[in-house]
Order: sequence, then C-alpha cells, then structure tokens
Amino acid sequence: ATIALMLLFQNIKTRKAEAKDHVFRVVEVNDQTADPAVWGKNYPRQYDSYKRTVDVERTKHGGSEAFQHLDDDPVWKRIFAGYAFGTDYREERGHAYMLTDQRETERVTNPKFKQPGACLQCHASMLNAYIDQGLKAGAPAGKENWEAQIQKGFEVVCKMPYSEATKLVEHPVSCVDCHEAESMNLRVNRPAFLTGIRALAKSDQPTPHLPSIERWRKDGHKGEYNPNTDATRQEMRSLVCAQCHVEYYFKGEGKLVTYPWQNGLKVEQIESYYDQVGHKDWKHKESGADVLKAQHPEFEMWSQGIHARSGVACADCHMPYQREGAIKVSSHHVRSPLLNVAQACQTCHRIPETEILARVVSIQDRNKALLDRGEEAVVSLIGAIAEAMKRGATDAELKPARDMQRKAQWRLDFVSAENSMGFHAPQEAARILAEAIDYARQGQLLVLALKPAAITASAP
Amino acid sequence: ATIALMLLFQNIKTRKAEAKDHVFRVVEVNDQTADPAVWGKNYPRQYDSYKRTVDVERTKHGGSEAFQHLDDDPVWKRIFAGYAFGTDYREERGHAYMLTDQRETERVTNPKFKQPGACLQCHASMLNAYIDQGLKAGAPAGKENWEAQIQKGFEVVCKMPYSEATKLVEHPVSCVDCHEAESMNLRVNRPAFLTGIRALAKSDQPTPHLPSIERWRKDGHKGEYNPNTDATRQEMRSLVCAQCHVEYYFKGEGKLVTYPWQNGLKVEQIESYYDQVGHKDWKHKESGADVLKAQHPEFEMWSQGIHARSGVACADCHMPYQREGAIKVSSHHVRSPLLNVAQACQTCHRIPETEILARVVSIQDRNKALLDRGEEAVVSLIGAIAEAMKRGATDAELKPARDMQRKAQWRLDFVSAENSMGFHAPQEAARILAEAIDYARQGQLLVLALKPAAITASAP
Amino acid sequence: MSSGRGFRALFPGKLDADQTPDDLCVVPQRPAGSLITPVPVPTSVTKTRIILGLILASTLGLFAGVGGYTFYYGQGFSYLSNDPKACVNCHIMREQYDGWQKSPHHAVATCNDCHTPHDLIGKYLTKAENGYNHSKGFTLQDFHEPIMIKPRNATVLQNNCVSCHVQIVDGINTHAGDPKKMLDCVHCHRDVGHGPIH
Ligand code: HEC
Ligand code: HEC
Ligand code: HEC
Ligand code: HEC
Ligand code: HEC
Ligand code: HEC
Ligand code: HEC
Ligand code: HEC
Ligand code: HEC
Ligand code: HEC
Ligand code: HEC
Ligand code: HEC
Ligand code: HEC
Ligand code: HEC
Ligand SMILES: [Ca+2]
Ligand SMILES: [Ca+2]
Repeated sequence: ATIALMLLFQNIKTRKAEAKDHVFRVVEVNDQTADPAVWGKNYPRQYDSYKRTVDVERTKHGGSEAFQHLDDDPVWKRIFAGYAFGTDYREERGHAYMLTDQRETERVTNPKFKQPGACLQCHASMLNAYIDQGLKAGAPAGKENWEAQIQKGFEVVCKMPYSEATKLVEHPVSCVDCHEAESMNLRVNRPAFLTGIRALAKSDQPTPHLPSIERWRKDGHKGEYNPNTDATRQEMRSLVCAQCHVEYYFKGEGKLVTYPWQNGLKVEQIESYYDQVGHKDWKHKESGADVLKAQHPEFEMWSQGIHARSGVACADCHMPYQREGAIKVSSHHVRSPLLNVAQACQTCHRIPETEILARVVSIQDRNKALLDRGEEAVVSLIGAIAEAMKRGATDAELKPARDMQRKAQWRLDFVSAENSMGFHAPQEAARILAEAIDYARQGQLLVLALKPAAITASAP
Repeated sequence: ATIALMLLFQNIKTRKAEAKDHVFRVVEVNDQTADPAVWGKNYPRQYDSYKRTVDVERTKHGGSEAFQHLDDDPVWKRIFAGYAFGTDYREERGHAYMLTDQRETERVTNPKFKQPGACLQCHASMLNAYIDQGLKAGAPAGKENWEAQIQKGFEVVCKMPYSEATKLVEHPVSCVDCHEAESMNLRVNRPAFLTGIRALAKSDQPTPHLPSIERWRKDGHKGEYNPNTDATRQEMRSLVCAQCHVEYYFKGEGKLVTYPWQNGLKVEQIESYYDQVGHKDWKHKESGADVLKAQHPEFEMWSQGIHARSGVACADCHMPYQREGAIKVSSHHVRSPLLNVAQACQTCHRIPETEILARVVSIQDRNKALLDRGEEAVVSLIGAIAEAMKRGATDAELKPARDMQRKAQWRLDFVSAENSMGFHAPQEAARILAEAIDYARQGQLLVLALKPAAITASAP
Repeated sequence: MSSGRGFRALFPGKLDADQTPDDLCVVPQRPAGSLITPVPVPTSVTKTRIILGLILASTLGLFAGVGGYTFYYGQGFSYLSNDPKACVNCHIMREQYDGWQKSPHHAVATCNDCHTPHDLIGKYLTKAENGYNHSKGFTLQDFHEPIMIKPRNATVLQNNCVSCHVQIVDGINTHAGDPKKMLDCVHCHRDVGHGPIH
C-alpha cells in the first residue's frame, strides 16, 4: 500500500511538470489547416526557423546553392544520356524551394518528359489535397477512414498530368505533413511510405535501427505495422523524413509512387526488387543498356550507418535543438549540419568544431575520390559498349556487358544521389562504390573479350 | 550468521586497504633484468595476466588459434606463389608464442629462405641483446649513449644469420621492452621504429592522431623527434605497440629492419616510398610481376581510423584496465578485445555487449566480402598474365599489366595482412580494397587488349 | 564524448539480452480505475511520518545488504546524507565522483539531485533499494563493470533533469518514463553528470 501511494505521488509530480508544457494557442489549428503561417501564430519560434530554409549557403560537398551538377561534373551528362536527368540536375536546397524548384526544372517544363502528378507527393503539402481528392473519388468520410481517403486521393493524383495536379497545392512541405495538429505529435502520412515501410516490416531483414519493426515482428505480425502507433518518438524523428528522402519509382500505368523495400533497404536488395519486377528507368542512349536511376536514398544509407544503429535520428542533426530565449525548440531550419556544428554535433561530440569539420571532410573526401574512380570506370564501360556497337556487335553479344552497366551504374548513382557524400554510412558507401567499380570493369572485360568477333563481324 | 557478517566486514576492510594501491618492491629490478618472472615479483598482477597470453580462443575473424591461412583460403597460396609466405602463413596468437612461432615457421626452418637476425627485432626481448652486441661492437658505454648502443647492436644482429642471432635471446617481448624499470613509464626503443617515426615527423603529412609530432613540427623541428620525451602518455600507449605492429622491409645488404614512412602512413604513400627506392619483395612465380608483401600494418591502419583520431590507443582496447580487488591494473593479457568487451569497449560505449559485437561483426563482414571480391580480381589478373605469357607475350608488353598487379596486390594484402579485418579503420580499408579491385581489373583489361597481338606473336 | 547514448533511445533503459523494450516500462503506469483520481498530497505531518518510516526502511535496506556492524563500519549512515562524499566512500564510485567534480553541474547538483527522486518519499525508497544493490554488489563484487545504470534509475534521472530544467524544455514534451514517447535527455547530454567518458 505504501508503495502504491508512493507511485501515485511520483506520478502526480511527473504530470505536474508536463502540465507546464504550455503553449499559447492564439489561433485554432487543425488537420485541415494547410497554411504554415497560421500554425506559425501558435508556434512562432518553429515557424521563424522554418521560413529560414530559403537561406543559401554552400559547404564543401553540400549546402543549399542550387548549382547545376551536370556542369560541375559533366560525366553525369553522359551517364544520364537519354534521360530527363541528363538535361537538368541541380544541387538540392532548402524546403522552402521544393515546390518552385519542381515546377521550374527542365525535367518538368520540357514537355517531352510528361511528368505525372506523382511527383508531388514529396514536393508539396499534399495531405489535404489527397484527402480532398480521395473524398471526391468516393472514399468513405470520417476521421477513422483517414488513411483510406489519403490512399484514394494519392491514386487519383499520381496519374494526373503534373501541370494539372500542381494546381491542387500551394505550399511546400508544411506543419501538417509532419505533425498532428491536436497534440503536435509527429505523424507520417505519405502513402508510398506507409506501403513501403510495411513491406519492409513483412520482410525478414534485420532492422536494428528501427526497433519498433522488430518488436512488431516479435509480437506476431499483427495486422499492418503502423509507424504512427508502433514507432517510438525517437524513430519518428527519422521516419517523418523517410516519407520523402528515399529511393522511389513510379509503378505501372497508375504512376503510383513506390518505395522498393520489399527485400530490404540495401543497395543490392533494392536492385533485386527491380530485377524481380522487371523495372528499368530508361534505355541508355549511348550504350543501349536498360538502366536504373537512384534518387536521394538518404534514409536507406543512414539505415546502414553507425548513427542510425546508435539511435541518432535525422532530426538530431538536421533539426537540432536551439535556444530561443529561455526555452529550446527544434530548429525547423532544416539544412546541412555543417552550417551548425555547435548544435548539431557538439552536444554529443565534445570536441572542437574544427576537428568535427575535419573528420567529416576526411570521410567525404575519401568518398569523393572513390566516386571519381567509379565514374571513370562506368564511363569507360559506356564508351566500350558504344564502340562495340559501332563495330557491329549484336544485342545478344552485348547483353552481359549491358547487365554489368546496369549493376555498376545503379551502385555508382546510389552513392552519388545520396546527399551526404558518404557521411551517413562511410564504410557502406565505400563498399557500394567498390562493387560499382568491379562491375564496370568486368563489363569492359566482357566487351573486350568480344573484340575479335566484333571486328570480324564489322569487317566488310 | 555472525560469521557471515564478520566475513563481510573483513571483505570491506580488504577493499579499503587495496584501494591504497601500494606497490611493494620485493626485488630489485633494473633495465638489465630480462626475465619477466623477476619483474613479476614486484608486479604480480600484471605478470599473471602477461602469462595468460598463452590462452587460445577464436573469434569470428580473429582470435588466437594459429590455424593455417593458406588452407583456410587457398587463393593466398597462389597470390604468394614463389615467396616464403606461400609455404606457411598462420593466424597470429598471443605474445607468449612470438619467439617459438618464429623459430618454428617453415619460413624460417626451410633453409632455402635464409632468414636474417633482423627478424628478431619484433619477436623477442631484444633490448639487452642489442645493448650487449652494441657495446661489444664498440659503441660508447654509459647510460647517456643508450640509443647509440642499441642502434649499433641492432646493426650487428640484423645481418647475422637467424639461426645464430636467435641464440642471443630467450624471452618473448618482456617488461623491459615497453617499460623503463625505474619509473615503470612506457618507453620505446626499437631502432627501426625510432628511425621510422622520425622520418614521418620530418614529412609534412598531417598526424592528427599523434599531436606530439605536430607539436614538434610547430616548435621548429628541433633536433630529432623523440617519442620518449615528446609524446604524451596516451600516445605512448599506442607507440609501444607501433614498435612491432607495422609494415616493414629489410633494407639493403645490412638487412636493416626499416619502416617505410617517409612519405606518410597511407597505403599509397608507403607504396610511393617503395617505388622510389625500387624495392620489391619478390618476383611473382606465376606472373613474373615484381610484387610487394604487406605485413601487419595495424599501426598504419589504426592511424587512419576514427578511434586514433579520438585519441583511443591500442592499449585502451587490447590492454584495458581491469579491476583487481580495489585497484585497476592494465590487463597484460594482450588479445582480441572481442573476448573482453566489457572492459575493452563498454567503458566508452555503454551499450549491451551483444550490440557491440553485432556492430563489429557487421563492419568485419562487410570488409570480408570486399576482400573476397578483391582476391578474385587479383587472382584473375595473375591468371590472365600467366596465360598471356604462355601465348608468348613479351615482358615489355606485359609490363603495364604487371605494374597493375603490383599495385592491386599490395593493396589487397595490406588489408588482408592487417589483423583487425577492417575494424581499425573501416572506410579506409574499404577504400583500399576498391582501389585493389580497380587496379586488378585494369590489369586484366591491359592483358586482354594485348590478346590479338599475343596471339599473333605466338602463332607459328 | 560519450557515445552510445542514442542506444537508449532505441531501447529505453539498459537492456538485457532477452528483455524487450516493453519490459523496461519501469515507471509506474497510471493504475486503472478509481485510482486515477489524484490523491491529495500528504500534509506535512503525514509527510514527516512517512519520511521517518522511510529512513527506517532505507536503513533496513542497507542493513539487509550488509548487516549492522558492517553497515556502521562501511559508513552506511552517510549513505543517507546528501553529501557526494558519502558516495565516494565506495571507491567504486570514484570515477563518477572525480568526473562530477569537473562537470558543469558540480556547483549546482549533487549526486542525489540527479540520482534520487526529489520528493522525499521516492528519495528514501530509491535509496533503500539502491543501498541494498550497491552494498550487495560491493560486498560480493559481482556487479557488471563498467557499471551501467539500470532502467529504473535512468527514469529517476530523467525526471530530475526535467524537474530542474522544466523551463528550458517547456516547449518540448518530455514524457519521462514512457519508453515510447520519452525524449531521453541523456541521448544528447550524456556528459552532464560526470563529464565525457572517453
Ligand atoms: C549524425 C548526423 C546525421 C544524421 C543522423 C543524418 N544526417 Fe543527413 N547529413 C549529415 C551531414 C554531416 C551531412 C553532410 C552535409 C554537407 O556536406 O554539408 C548530411 C547531408 C544530408 C543531406 C544533404 C544536405 C546538403 O547540405 O545538401 C540531406 C538531404 C540529408 N543529410 C538528409 C538526412 C536524412 C533524411 C536523415 C535521416 C534518414 C539524415 N540526413 C540523418 C548528418 C546527419
Ligand atoms: C514532403 C517531402 C519531404 C519531407 C517530409 C522532408 N523533406 Fe527534406 N527535402 C525535400 C525536398 C523535395 C528537398 C529539396 C528541395 C529543393 O531542392 O528544392 C529537400 C531538401 C532537404 C535538405 C537539403 C537542404 C539543403 O540546404 O540542401 C535537407 C538537409 C533535408 N531536406 C532534410 C530533411 C529532414 C531532416 C527531414 C525530416 C525532419 C525532411 N527533410 C523531410 C522533401 C522532404
Ligand atoms: C519520394 C519522394 C520524391 C518524389 C516522388 C520526387 N521527388 Fe524530387 N526530390 C525529393 C527529395 C528528397 C529531393 C532533395 C534531394 C535531392 O535533390 O537529391 C528532391 C529534389 C528535387 C529537385 C531539386 C534537385 C534536382 O534534382 O534538380 C527537383 C527539381 C525535383 N526533385 C523534381 C522532381 C520531379 C520532376 C519529380 C517527379 C518525376 C520528383 N521530384 C519526384 C523527393 C522526391
Ligand atoms: C519536415 C518535418 C516537419 C515539418 C514540416 C514541421 N515540423 Fe515541427 N517538428 C518536426 C520534428 C522532427 C520535431 C521534433 C519532434 C520531437 O522531438 O518529437 C518537431 C517539433 C515541433 C514542435 C515541438 C517543439 C519543438 O520545437 O521540438 C513544434 C511546436 C513544431 N514542431 C511546430 C511546427 C510548425 C509550426 C511547423 C510549420 C511551420 C512545423 N513544425 C513543421 C518536424 C517538422
Ligand atoms: C577501439 C578499439 C581498438 C583499438 C584502439 C585498436 N584495436 Fe586492435 N583490434 C580491435 C578489434 C575489435 C579487433 C578485432 C578482433 C577480432 O576480430 O577478434 C582488433 C584486432 C587486432 C589484432 C588481431 C587480434 C586477433 O584477435 O587476431 C591486432 C594484432 C591488433 N588489433 C593490434 C592493434 C594495435 C597495434 C593497435 C594500435 C596501433 C590497435 N590494435 C588498436 C580493437 C582495437
Ligand atoms: C616486440 C614486438 C611486439 C610488441 C612491442 C608488441 N607486439 Fe603484439 N605481437 C607481436 C608478435 C610477434 C605477435 C604474434 C605472436 C605469434 O603469433 O606468435 C603479436 C601478437 C599480438 C596480438 C594477437 C594476439 C592474438 O590472440 O591473436 C595482439 C592483439 C597484439 N599483439 C597487440 C599488441 C599491443 C596492443 C601491443 C602494445 C601494447 C603489442 N602488441 C606490442 C609483437 C609485438
Ligand atoms: C616489424 C616487426 C616484425 C618483424 C621485423 C618480423 N615480424 Fe613476424 N610478426 C610481427 C607481428 C606484429 C606479428 C603478429 C601479426 C601478424 O601475424 O600479422 C608477427 C607474426 C609472425 C608469425 C606468426 C604468424 C605467421 O605469419 O605465420 C611468424 C611465424 C613470424 N611473424 C615470423 C617472422 C619472420 C620469419 C620474420 C623475419 C623474416 C619476422 N617475423 C619479422 C612483427 C614482426
Ligand atoms: C607490449 C608492451 C608491454 C609489455 C611487454 C609489458 N607491459 Fe606493462 N604496461 C604496458 C602498457 C601499455 C601499460 C599502461 C601504461 C600507462 O597507462 O601509462 C602498462 C602498465 C604497467 C604497469 C602500471 C600499472 C598498470 O597496470 O597500468 C605495471 C606495473 C606494468 N605494466 C608491469 C609490467 C610487467 C611486470 C611486465 C612484464 C611481465 C610488463 N608490464 C610488460 C605495456 C607493456
Ligand atoms: C577510450 C574510448 C573508447 C574505447 C575503449 C572504444 N571506443 Fe569505440 N569509439 C570511441 C570514440 C571516441 C569513437 C568516435 C565517435 C565518437 O566520437 O563517439 C568511437 C567509435 C566507434 C565506432 C563507430 C566508428 C566506426 O569505426 O564504425 C564503433 C563501431 C566502435 N567505436 C566500436 C568499439 C569497440 C568494438 C570497442 C572495443 C573493442 C571500442 N569501440 C572501444 C571511443 C572508444
Ligand atoms: C545524439 C547524439 C549524436 C549526434 C547529434 C551526432 N553524433 Fe556522431 N556519433 C554518435 C554516436 C553514438 C556514434 C557511434 C560511436 C559511439 O558509440 O560513440 C557517433 C559516431 C560518429 C563518428 C564516427 C563514425 C563514422 O561514421 O565515422 C563521426 C565521424 C561522427 N559521429 C560525426 C558526427 C557529426 C559530424 C555530427 C553532426 C553532424 C554528429 N556526429 C552528430 C552520436 C551522435
Ligand atoms: C557500498 C558502496 C557504494 C556506495 C556507498 C555507493 N555506491 Fe553506487 N554503486 C555501488 C555498486 C557496487 C554499484 C553497482 C551495482 C550494480 O550494478 O548492480 C553501484 C551503482 C550505482 C549506480 C548505477 C547502478 C544502477 O543500479 O542503476 C548509481 C547511479 C550509483 N551507484 C549512485 C550512487 C550514489 C548517488 C551514491 C551516494 C548516495 C552511491 N552510489 C553510493 C556501490 C556504492
Ligand atoms: C538540481 C538541479 C539540476 C538537476 C537535477 C540537473 N540539472 Fe542541469 N543544470 C542545473 C543548473 C542550475 C545548471 C546551470 C549551470 C551553469 O550555468 O553553470 C545546469 C546546466 C545544465 C546544462 C548546461 C551545461 C552543460 O553541461 O552543457 C545542461 C545541458 C544540463 N544542465 C542538462 C541536464 C541534464 C540532462 C540533467 C539530468 C541528467 C540535469 N541537467 C540535471 C541544474 C540541474
Ligand atoms: C536530440 C538532442 C537533445 C535532447 C534529446 C535533449 N537536448 Fe538539451 N540541448 C540539445 C542541444 C543541441 C542544446 C543546445 C542548444 C543551443 O545551444 O542553442 C541543448 C541545450 C540544453 C540546455 C541548455 C544548455 C545551455 O548551454 O544553457 C539544457 C539545460 C538542456 N538542453 C536540458 C535538456 C533536458 C532536461 C533534456 C531532456 C528532457 C534534453 N536537454 C534533451 C540537444 C538535446
Ligand atoms: C547532473 C546530473 C548528475 C550528477 C550531479 C551525478 N550524476 Fe551520475 N549519472 C548522470 C548521468 C547522466 C548518468 C548516465 C546515465 C546513463 O548512462 O543513462 C549517470 C550515471 C551514473 C552511474 C552509472 C555509471 C555510469 O557512469 O554511467 C553512477 C555509478 C553514477 N552516475 C554515480 C554518481 C555519483 C557517485 C555522483 C556524485 C559524485 C553522480 N553520479 C552525480 C547524471 C549525474
Ligand atoms: Ca543541398
Ligand atoms: Ca590472432
């Protein structure tokens, strides 16, 4: 009895502390409120930093200056030959720009690329657009059908032409895309993410960095894994980002955004998924290989790193706490942590800022050197195949070499498209590049082995 | 019950007494005392653990069971073809075995290899043998000429035949090789190490993990860099190991053990040194390439890792403090830290032991997969060159491919011969293997490009 | 720095190999039913009585661990004080003591400010339990080294951080003790108590 009393006593105390957790709700905000400025009235500190994602500042290998990658490193023009990315591919910048950057990229403006509404899932505050469209398309009403509404709307919007779909939205990612209005708890809602993470949960790939998935499996795979109820808060601090910072493709005629995680998150597991479903992103213009494009697999790469394994979330580094007067808040100025080492790294790593920067740069420089090496190998292979084609080598003869190009280029692009220049998982990124180099060189060997035959074939 | 209580009381008393940490010097020990058992009378705890280096226990990728690597992974027989290592190459084990293992390896017992006394620098308690020989050979007497005596003796012993030199010693590495008897301070004395580290200090390579070198440079390169006076105690906790756990070669006719650090500690910097001095370890029997052998570059690899940069020394992991009653002593049972995770790792990483092991194994498995990939590439190149030789390719034609073999094999062996299976510097090891693969495959391409010519040449 | 702290965010509390994170929900969950209604905070009279009872309880806790004379010799009574020197009576606490002296909190928080509940009841109850554990550990020398804080004590700690720093973390829901929602201060501030462990 004494014990029970004491426990209650303890409990009251805790709740008293939490009760202080007050915020002045000056306006009514709910899940239908799309405009961040309205939310900003209740949470002015977060809103102020959110707005600062317009800032432009460069770091050695990252930052927010939208320079043209294709000019910076022209080999990529050749690697992307025949694909939209070969025309316009820039360094990404702050969240504030996501919608305009998408609307203005040549990958969208050039009518030959015919982009679908699917593109918007990650470039706008889509939640309410999806719900509206879902309801219109006949999804059942009511809060309890929230997911069904979103899913339905998602299906409608994905296959719309981009020019039409983009009219449905006006804000870049906004408060409602990450927060539940009532509690301000984090919440995920992107359909492609929910489907993807559930497929991952159903696989038997270990996920030491996502303990809630392992727990769900241990508890007997009941129903669907649901991050919003199953995941810890610390996991949610990464999962909200994993809604968008991931590899994807558009599946089938419906153009459904799909995350290829069924076999796991590693580069070769994603590849095996694409091989299984017979997906290619395009036929390489110079070599004729059926190749894949990798896009921003930050979540996947982070998953293989030591920080993820140590429970360090995206938000820990990219949205660190920051003092605002007497209280601290999450910086919503999402950006390179290297622009903010004191908050982003130094609470955990008590070493001088210059030393932290030196460590990161040493990791990134090593990665960059391997990337350069990999680019050279892949480009050599492309050249070799093109050359053999000129000499009259047949598709059947070139198949093995082209398969090697697909493998090599996929790996190379995976590390290149990942935006931390290897930092999120240094050893894993190096491993991937080693494989890229190996496959590219093996492809060249296959071509070279053909040489005499090809010469014979092309001889008059 | 009373008795039990009294025993407990007694127990607390003992602990309080122990905490006072007295050392009773029961015997006189000085720098001439070679026998560790004598030192052991004064320091029984350290001696007890020192003796336990006879223990045999295996870990997934390491441990102390002296199995034959050449049987375990026969490709190495082919990679070492024509060299002593191709006959006998075992997993290394505890310090207790260093002298007998050397005396008994076929690399020594087989008379065709004619090993010199140089081998002993790292396999025995050499200090007093060097001093004796040095004095005999006319080095000036007196404590102040300590280094000159050692250096002289070293020169004498290095060029002796092994069979003769080995008679000068009877103990494996012993107290006096790491400690100054009077103060028990750590002390380095191996001539090859002193020469090597001074050459490194004179280079302009950054050494963030060895701040005393950077300090010495900043202070204007006065005299020679002297670890015994310049280095911090924490640095000494690695430098005593760096006396032996390093890459080396025997220089010139004098067979002087030499550490190739003049251009830096990285794999390509060591290679550039060997290229400059025109060193090769042997001519590969199958391919005819002039190749290098890498040996246990633990210090060099550690130097590129994050632990070194964070000031974590060899002794922190391999000789962790261990409670003996109320006091803590350095475990002189030098061994794999994975056999002792609580003391070796958990002092710094407060996470469950299973998780620590899982992290290490995940790093090592990645490294192993790349090693396998690299072995395949190097062996393919060796096969390709041999094949071309059979077809009559000339040495001039094969030179570029053989150069590639030298580069590739050097890198592959560097990671393989390093004994942590990538753990000491995971990203660096992966980078090195990526390069190994690239060079090996490029070598194959060079051979294949020759093919028609070679065929022509060998056609009757 | 510190390290590995994040791990507790994955598994709140230190995890034994076969424990699941749910096993670590060590802080009292609100009991079901009528007990949810807040009980009045004890008046000062009852409080004193409870305290006296608790001192007795904690003494007994220690006593059970080491017995009377040993308790005396081992300066068991000092264990009940707030003086950090009481902790360092045990040489095993030396590392933390030395670290604490150099830590930013040296001037503002003692061991007990962080490691025992701030309410008197919880304080002595915790002392009783820990007193038993520490004495047993010390006497039998059978504890895990390095010492790793147990989930229950980690929750006490978190509560204490929040109670001193309630103002600065006002904008954040801290959820002390809820393994799913807790924002673990030590995930980022591992070194506040005794300085960095590397
Ligand atoms: C331990 C810290 C840490 C964690 C955790 C982390 N990142 Fe990063 N991230 C970095 C660093 C450092 C960079 C490199 C920045 C640079 O080069 O300027 C980076 C780069 C990036 C970039 C490119 C930024 C730029 O400047 O162009 C993106 C996007 C990114 N991370 C997203 C994520 C996502 C999503 C997650 C979680 C899945 C994540 N990060 C987890 C530290 C972290
Ligand atoms: C709704 C999709 C979406 C979500 C959710 C999202 N991001 Fe982004 N993020 C983007 C897009 C799109 C860009 C690129 C914007 C551009 O270049 O115009 C971007 C850019 C970034 C950048 C680059 C900034 C720079 O300066 O280069 C970082 C870092 C980043 N996001 C981190 C995060 C983190 C951390 C989270 C979670 C807390 C997150 N993102 C959540 C879509 C998203
Ligand atoms: C799965 C989420 C997702 C989808 C779907 C998506 N994006 Fe993005 N997009 C991102 C993220 C995250 C970034 C920032 C990271 C980067 O640039 O690598 C980004 C960056 C960009 C950028 C700025 C950098 C650049 O590449 O020039 C443009 C433009 C862009 N996307 C256009 C598009 C278009 C067009 C589509 C549809 C074909 C699309 N996005 C679909 C998530 C997505
Ligand atoms: C890209 C995702 C994302 C967007 C968009 C976003 N937030 Fe957050 N927000 C977070 C994360 C992550 C946290 C940390 C939550 C935690 O620790 O549990 C957070 C925390 C908060 C908190 C809790 C206190 C704090 O500072 O940690 C408030 C309040 C908040 N955000 C308000 C806003 C407002 C207002 C907006 C729109 C202007 C917004 N957020 C947009 C991701 C986002
Ligand atoms: C941060 C901890 C750490 C540091 C610092 C460290 N090592 Fe290691 N070392 C390891 C681990 C872990 C292994 C792998 C053991 C295994 O696979 O069983 C290892 C393996 C070894 C091995 C092979 C052991 C065996 O079991 O076969 C040797 C020899 C070695 N290290 C020497 C050194 C030297 C010399 C230094 C300093 C220059 C050093 N280590 C620094 C952790 C460390
Ligand atoms: C005098 C030379 C010398 C010095 C000094 C030396 N070692 Fe060694 N070490 C060796 C040799 C030789 C072996 C292999 C013995 C054998 O296999 O018979 C070895 C083996 C080892 C092993 C492998 C043990 C196993 O179980 O496989 C480790 C770990 C190791 N040393 C670490 C260290 C550390 C740490 C230091 C410094 C504190 C150090 N060594 C100092 C020469 C030395
Ligand atoms: C620069 C110091 C150094 C020199 C010189 C040296 N060794 Fe070693 N040796 C070591 C270390 C350190 C190890 C343990 C690490 C390993 O096996 O990779 C070792 C391990 C060995 C082993 C046990 C493992 C194996 O390779 O089978 C043998 C046998 C051996 N050495 C023989 C020799 C011979 C013969 C020579 C002379 C040709 C020699 N050593 C010269 C440092 C040295
Ligand atoms: C391979 C190198 C090596 C050898 C051989 C060696 N020691 Fe040590 N010893 C160390 C290192 C490293 C330390 C830690 C020194 C420090 O922290 O400053 C140490 C510390 C000590 C200490 C100080 C107290 C402690 O435990 O940290 C004593 C005493 C000691 N050794 C005795 C011996 C005796 C006796 C022998 C021979 C039986 C011996 N050592 C052989 C490397 C060695
Ligand atoms: C004296 C302190 C210390 C000891 C002992 C120590 N570590 Fe570390 N460890 C660090 C530091 C410091 C880092 C760098 C990251 C940081 O600043 O936290 C680190 C990083 C790591 C990392 C991530 C970096 C990487 O290479 O992937 C792993 C894994 C790791 N340690 C494992 C171990 C293991 C296993 C042992 C025991 C064999 C060990 N550590 C012993 C201090 C230590
Ligand atoms: C919430 C805590 C936390 C934050 C924030 C954090 N780290 Fe770490 N960091 C860790 C942990 C934990 C490890 C793993 C090693 C260990 O256990 O100490 C680690 C390891 C590292 C390593 C060694 C592993 C590797 O990949 O090479 C580097 C370098 C590093 N961190 C840099 C950074 C940088 C740069 C930032 C800021 C952008 C940062 N960290 C932010 C906790 C953190
Ligand atoms: C009788 C000797 C002794 C005294 C006095 C002592 N400790 Fe301890 N303490 C120990 C031992 C032994 C352990 C390890 C117990 C275990 O791991 O089971 C320990 C563990 C701890 C732990 C972490 C263990 C856990 O169970 O969470 C904390 C926190 C701690 N002590 C704080 C203190 C404080 C605060 C004081 C003073 C009020 C103190 N100790 C006084 C011996 C002592
Ligand atoms: C008894 C009250 C008290 C407790 C309990 C307490 N703190 Fe503090 N803390 C303070 C005070 C007062 C300061 C201001 C000290 C100063 O400014 O020198 C402070 C300073 C800090 C600082 C800033 C200095 C630094 O180390 O960077 C941090 C962070 C902090 N506390 C975190 C924590 C955490 C985390 C805990 C729980 C593990 C905790 N505190 C427990 C009173 C307390
Ligand atoms: C995800 C990382 C993280 C977590 C979790 C965290 N903090 Fe912090 N905390 C920070 C960062 C980063 C700062 C520095 C803010 C600044 O300087 O602008 C900080 C600052 C502080 C300060 C002020 C320090 C100063 O210099 O004045 C205190 C006090 C503090 N935190 C206490 C806490 C408490 C209590 C908790 C648990 C409820 C906690 N923190 C949880 C990252 C974190
Ligand atoms: C400002 C808060 C604070 C103060 C004051 C403080 N500690 Fe701690 N203590 C901590 C934190 C934080 C941890 C780490 C908890 C964890 O690992 O989750 C800890 C952990 C411990 C542990 C477990 C072992 C370890 O190092 O993780 C012991 C034992 C301990 N403390 C004893 C003491 C003693 C004795 C004192 C007084 C000399 C003291 N503490 C003062 C915050 C504090
Ligand atoms: Ca950017
Ligand atoms: Ca071994």
